[in-house]
Amino acid sequence: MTDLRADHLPPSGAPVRLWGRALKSRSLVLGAALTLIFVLAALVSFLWTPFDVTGIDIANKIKGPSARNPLGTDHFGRDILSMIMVGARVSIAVAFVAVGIGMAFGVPLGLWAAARKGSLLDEVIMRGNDLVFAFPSLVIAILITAIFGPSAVNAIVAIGIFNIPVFARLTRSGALTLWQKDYVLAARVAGKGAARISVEHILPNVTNLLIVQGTIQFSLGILAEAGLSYVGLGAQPPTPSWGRMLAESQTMISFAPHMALFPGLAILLTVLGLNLMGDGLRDLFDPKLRGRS
Amino acid sequence: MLRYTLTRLLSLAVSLAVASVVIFMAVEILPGDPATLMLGVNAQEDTLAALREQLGLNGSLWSRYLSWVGGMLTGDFGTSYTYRTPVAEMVGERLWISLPLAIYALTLSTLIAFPAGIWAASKRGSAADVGVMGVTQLGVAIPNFWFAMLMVVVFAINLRWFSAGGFPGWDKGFWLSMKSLTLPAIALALPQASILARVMRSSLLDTLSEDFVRTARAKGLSKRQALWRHALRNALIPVLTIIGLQFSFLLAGGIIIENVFYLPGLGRMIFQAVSARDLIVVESVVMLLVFAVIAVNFLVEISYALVDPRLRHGR
Amino acid sequence: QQADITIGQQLEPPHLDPTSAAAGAIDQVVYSNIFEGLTRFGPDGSVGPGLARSWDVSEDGLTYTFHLAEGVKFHDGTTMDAEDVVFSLNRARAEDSANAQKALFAGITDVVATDAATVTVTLSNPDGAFPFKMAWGDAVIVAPESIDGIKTTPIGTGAFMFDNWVEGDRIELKKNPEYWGEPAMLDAVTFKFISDPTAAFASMMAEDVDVFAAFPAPENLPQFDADPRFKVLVGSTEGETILAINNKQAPFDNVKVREAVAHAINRQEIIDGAQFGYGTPIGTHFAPHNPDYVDLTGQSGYDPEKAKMLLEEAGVTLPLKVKMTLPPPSYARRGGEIIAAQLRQVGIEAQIENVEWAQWLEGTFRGKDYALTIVSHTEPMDINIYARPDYYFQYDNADFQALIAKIDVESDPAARSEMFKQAQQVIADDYVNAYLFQLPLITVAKAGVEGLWENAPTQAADMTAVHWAE
Amino acid sequence: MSLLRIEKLDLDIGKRPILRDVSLSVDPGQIVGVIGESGSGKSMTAFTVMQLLPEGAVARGSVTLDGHDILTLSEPELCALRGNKVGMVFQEPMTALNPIRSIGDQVAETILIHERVSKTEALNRAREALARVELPEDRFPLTRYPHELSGGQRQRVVIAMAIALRPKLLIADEPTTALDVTTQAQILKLLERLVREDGMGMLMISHDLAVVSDLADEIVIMRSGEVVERGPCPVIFSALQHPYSISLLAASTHAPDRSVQVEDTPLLRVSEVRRSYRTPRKTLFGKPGAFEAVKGVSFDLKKGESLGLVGESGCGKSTLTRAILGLEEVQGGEILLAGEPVFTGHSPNRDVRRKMQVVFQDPYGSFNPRHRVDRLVCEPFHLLDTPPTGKARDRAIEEALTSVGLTAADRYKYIHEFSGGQRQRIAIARALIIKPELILLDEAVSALDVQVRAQILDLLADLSDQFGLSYLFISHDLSVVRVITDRCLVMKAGEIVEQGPTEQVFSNPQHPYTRELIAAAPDLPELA
Ligand SMILES: Nc1ncnc2c1ncn2[C@@H]1O[C@H](COP(=O)(O)OP(=O)(O)OP(=O)(O)O)[C@@H](O)[C@H]1O
Ligand SMILES: Nc1ncnc2c1ncn2[C@@H]1O[C@H](COP(=O)(O)OP(=O)(O)OP(=O)(O)O)[C@@H](O)[C@H]1O
Ligand SMILES: [Mg+2]
Ligand SMILES: [Mg+2]
Ligand code: NI
Repeated sequence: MTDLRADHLPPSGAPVRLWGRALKSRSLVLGAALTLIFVLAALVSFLWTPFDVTGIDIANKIKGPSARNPLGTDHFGRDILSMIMVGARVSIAVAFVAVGIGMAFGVPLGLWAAARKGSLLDEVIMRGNDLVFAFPSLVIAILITAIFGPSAVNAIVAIGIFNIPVFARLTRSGALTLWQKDYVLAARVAGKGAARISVEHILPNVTNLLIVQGTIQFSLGILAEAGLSYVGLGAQPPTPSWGRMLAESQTMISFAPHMALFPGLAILLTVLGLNLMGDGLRDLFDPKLRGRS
Repeated sequence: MLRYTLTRLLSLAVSLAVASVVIFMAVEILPGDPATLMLGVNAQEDTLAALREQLGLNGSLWSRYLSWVGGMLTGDFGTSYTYRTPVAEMVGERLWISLPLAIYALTLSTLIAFPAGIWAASKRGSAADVGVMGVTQLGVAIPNFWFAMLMVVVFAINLRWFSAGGFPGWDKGFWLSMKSLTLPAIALALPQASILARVMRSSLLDTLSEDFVRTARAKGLSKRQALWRHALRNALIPVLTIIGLQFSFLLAGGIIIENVFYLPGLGRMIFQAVSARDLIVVESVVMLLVFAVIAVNFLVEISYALVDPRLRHGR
Repeated sequence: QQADITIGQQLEPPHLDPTSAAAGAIDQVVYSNIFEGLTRFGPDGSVGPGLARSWDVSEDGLTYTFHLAEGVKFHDGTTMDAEDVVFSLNRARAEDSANAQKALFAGITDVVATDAATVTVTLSNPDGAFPFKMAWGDAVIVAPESIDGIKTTPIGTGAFMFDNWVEGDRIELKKNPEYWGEPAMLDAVTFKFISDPTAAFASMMAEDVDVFAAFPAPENLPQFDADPRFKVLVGSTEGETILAINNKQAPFDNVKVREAVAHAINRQEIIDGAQFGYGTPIGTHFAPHNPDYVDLTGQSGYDPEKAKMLLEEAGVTLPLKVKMTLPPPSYARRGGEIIAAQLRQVGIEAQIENVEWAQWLEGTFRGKDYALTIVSHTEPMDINIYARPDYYFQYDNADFQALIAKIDVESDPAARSEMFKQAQQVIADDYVNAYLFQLPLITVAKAGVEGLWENAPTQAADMTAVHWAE
Repeated sequence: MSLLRIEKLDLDIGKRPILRDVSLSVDPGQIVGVIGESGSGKSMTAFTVMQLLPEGAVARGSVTLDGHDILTLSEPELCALRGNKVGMVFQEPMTALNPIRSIGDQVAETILIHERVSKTEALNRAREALARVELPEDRFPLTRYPHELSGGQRQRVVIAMAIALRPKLLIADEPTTALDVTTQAQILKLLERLVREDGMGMLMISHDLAVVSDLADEIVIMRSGEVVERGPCPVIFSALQHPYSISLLAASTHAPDRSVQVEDTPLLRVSEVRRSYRTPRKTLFGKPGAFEAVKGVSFDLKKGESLGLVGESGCGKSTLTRAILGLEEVQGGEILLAGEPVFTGHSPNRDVRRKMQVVFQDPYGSFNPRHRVDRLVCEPFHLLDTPPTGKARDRAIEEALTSVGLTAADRYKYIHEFSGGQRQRIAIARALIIKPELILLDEAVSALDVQVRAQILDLLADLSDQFGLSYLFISHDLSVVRVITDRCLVMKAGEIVEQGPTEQVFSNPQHPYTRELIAAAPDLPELA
């Protein structure tokens, strides 16, 4: 007879309390706010930007922040604020789709492996994951873009591939503990098959894990996209991208630091926001881990 | 232990075999002809054909794969198309920069992360904890190449404490070489240290809340003693995993940083080899890196067994 | 007195044999430092005596007799004589030769060592430019004894000898004490390879290198100019930077459309935006510093209205979407963005595709799968490429081809000059490509370095006369 | 003077009051038993004495141990006390030991912390301590690691650590809760022996009245942070004052009324069932081994009968349950329900499955936390070819919920809004909804407090009367099996060693193992 009352997972079906707690979490609120700013900037950029980001205005090149251009202009006289807004679009889209790819392939694989734990299939899936992990990601990204040409789409693929094992592992380990649960046994007693159980019982209960990891992968995706763009393998001009803005500003950093400062800060703050949000969400979903990581 | 090791070794071999096929195929479909690149725009068709023959680019897929793999097994990694020197030699030279850099960065990150993580965990919830965690949040979020750029501006261009990049060579003196690796190592170590500190802290908090720590406290150990004697070693497993991952990442992942500091390391060699279509170099070096990662993971797993007696006796 | 120097350059040579690869980085290191040819380029682009102290041309222009310098030794101690010249030229023109500029030797029918110090070359056609051709890095004299190791340990006759190569980082040369001519003024030269423009700037600023040849970031020049520690040398190169047009691809097969492109482009804006003001506008494929140069920039002046009109006349439906491939150098990447913006003003949507050199060579240059591309043609006197209909811009004009054929066999300087001018006019009239600017050679050096080449008639960093000021 | 005296102890964690006005005392050589339901503050009382409280805990009042006022001592002084003057044994032996240090090391550490002795000397004394807890060195060398020991043996190591320095007070917080009855009996005997030998005082915490009453000289009953009753044992049982203690005692001995007619037709027939698991290969290329968890088990369960199955942890009870439910294929034998096999070919037989349902032990893990009660309860409908929909479904849900004593409105709630007992009711409702003939109860009441347990037992008795249900009642708790079953099977290491009518098995056990089991089970004192 054991005491099972202590510290049980909080019920996920209490939306009101969840919101209440969410608003109290400092890192969650701060993180969500930062993320929101950039998401909003990206959304607004579809409708309006202070200046046309493809419009080149050499006469106005490399101007520091001013009333006209709050964040200054770049070496082609483009407005940096506008570019950061449109760049947010690219960064967020690339990271988002890459996470989507990771989840779309990783989650089913993880569920499948967990449902057949110990089988050859499980072994193959997990070893396959290890193998993907073993490849140096940036090198593979370089190869992919060398084969298919640099573009935002290929950056997505390159980043997405490395998200697959992350989600597959997470899902599998989460699912494995869930498969031990009595309610899964109950579902089996009710004659439900592995596929059905995976969808009905396992998947909904790993979503918290997935959301938390998703935010973290999202932030890593933004960093990765910036890195790829920085070496010229990301979105192609004239589409602005934060990483490329940094690369282009690099030679000018000593006399036009604003060109490097603002895109760098944009990356930093977005990633920071997402990480804080991820931490906050983890605490929210799993109070046992509060303040752990 | 032996069984454990053998099983791991077997799956290691299978992984490597699969990896070799994947790499070979990927490199095969790389567009761009090395011969054209070497001879430039005015080259004539017959000259190109002669060069291709020389480079051994004309054999069948299968025979080229076999000779590549066969060569590697006997320690022959082929000859670079562009440099015309054995790949093994080139790798050897580059490794003398990449490896020390990786070790340097890893040492730095460990030296920063361990105390920070342990301190934060032991002062959980205090201002120190919040402060350390805040800094690591920043460290994780900062793009390391941007950080590197800022460091170059400050320390190399303005203060002139360090050179802006490049590598003098070990023969020019150990300290001089270490000095030139310092900024790159810091740039690489910062995000890694942040991640490691966070993992260290959370893993330590996990073990600190384990029953056996309470048992230790009931024996009369102070908090510090319980942490050092009981929690720390148990907390090490996830930390080891991360260190393993980081090491393999650092070995190849410094590409961008190597570019910023123009260090002739392995990462930059691949980068250049890809753009020069030096296929054999790309293949062999990527394979080598994959091998390194798998081998490091293997060592990490073996070291788990050293830390944790439960693994020593076979699972 | 400092007697060594460190030179930064962007590209590292793949190997050190200038006679079997196109890489300019090889010449940059070895040309006239390690290897010498029969003739050589001077700093102003003129062709002067090299290992051949003088030469005679027969009446019919078909036979060249070169008189070699005496007492020349290779760095390994073997003597350089007529046999080595025969070997070198025959090797370059052989069936299985891997020489990247094999065309230079195409006119040779025979090479004979008349005696130890005399070589007679027989040509199939008279060729006034033969001494010029022999000045190229691809035509340097090598020895059969050391040919096997040439790629890693080059053995030449120059004022410097190869010392050490740390791959990926640097190549070191040292003074050749037994040099046959005027000895080098430095004891050692280190070429350091710094591909990244930022790193180039930083290394200069941190004084890690003394000279940076072909400095890649013109945006930083004002800072060097303002800094008394440094000086900036702006010279000219043979690099005509052009927006190449695929003349066979519709609608660019219509000269009106090409003319429209030419008028849509604002050269000054490109020079300001991509080159930070460094570069001379050109209106045809010819180097402005050449005495035969004709300034035709007015013919393709910036006039977007005219461009629009021409497009309308040509019946092009706008917006016109075309592919523009851009190789890695910053003049192409930056210039491409500006040109794309300018073309957009007249209704042409140029879709940028950034490619590496390998892809550019395969897809654009050989595959001709492009509409527009930007590249700098750095070979000297290369207007003759317009006579090759299979060349990547696929310009096929029989009259022009005939004209070039005539130039090739003409040895009267005045007549040649006249014909060159004519050729420039033809391609400008046909708007084969849009001509942008002549690529400048920007050298940044410590204030005390003297004797550097200001211009680059060929890719070279001739260090023989370089020294530190007293 | 008493060894430990707790007076007017109040404890808050954060802002939450945990203990209120707790007073108790332990004299040298005395065993004081503390009992109470889960969450009543037993452990917190113990931790207050050790000063190992969770962060944010504030204690007021006084706690005097051997003349020291614990609440005013500094941390170093407390460290000097812990393990030296007072030792503690915990509930969960599986996690109480550091998995990566050898047992000798861990026991020796207690000595090294408090006394300036050499490592060898400490190890010698650790060897002695381990011998005292009946882990002689020849069979249990000091270099063993915890994972190489069973639960009972680990608990002995923990005890060795606690008594290595012969402390004056030993605190044992549910030291046997996680152990089998037979092991429990051994550990309790060991503790008693050590206390008597050393003249230690012992604070013995348990939620099981029977365990404490066997052992304790004095008993303290707690409820929601307060001491409700205190007195010498066993006198106290006959003079209980507080209504809570009275109901607690009543619940512990509660036997539900059952009046079901057992028919003579066998409902479930298990014959010669074998179930083996594959074990990992011993060598890399060797054959995988096999472990027989169930070795040829045969029995019948009659219609309307409540059949008990008792046995120690790991003897194969759950494995057998899964086999009966048709969740896993068996390697031999046959399982027939109402004459039909649960397995036809290699797939489970849906027709047969419909006739039986199951209730599991853990009321918290048995439900998907994301579903509402109605959806949870309906899950077995999946077995029906034409599950009821709309109104019929609603009616079925309501019926099931009301028959287990919940209300129809509860169907809209989520599972976290229910207590453990209520959850177990919902689990029963889920089992009932497709009107099965047989319900398997795998430790269905083991996780519940006594009073809740009594209610659930009543409910089960009620339902079998009402619906003519048959039960296969699996438990390691003999007292529960005794009151709810008609017939009983005793299982050991995958085999049924004894079966017969429950009363007969209990009063006149035949097999030595059964006898051992019954002897080990703690009893409440016979009350006047
Ligand atoms: N770390 C903690 N933080 C806050 N409250 C706690 C903590 N640990 C226990 N509690 C609360 O203190 C109260 C008393 O808990 P305690 O562990 O003493 O109960 P118990 O009587 O030992 O129960 P059990 O029989 O289940 O072990 C409970 O209400 C519990 O929720
Ligand atoms: N999936 C499995 N693989 C291998 N062995 C198993 C597996 N499941 C159970 N066993 C072993 O079979 C034996 C019987 O296990 P089972 O769970 O049936 O015991 P139990 O009597 O229900 O015990 P408890 O009272 O602890 O629940 C145990 O020794 C256990 O270790
Ligand atoms: Mg307790
Ligand atoms: Mg069980
Ligand atoms: Ni040219």
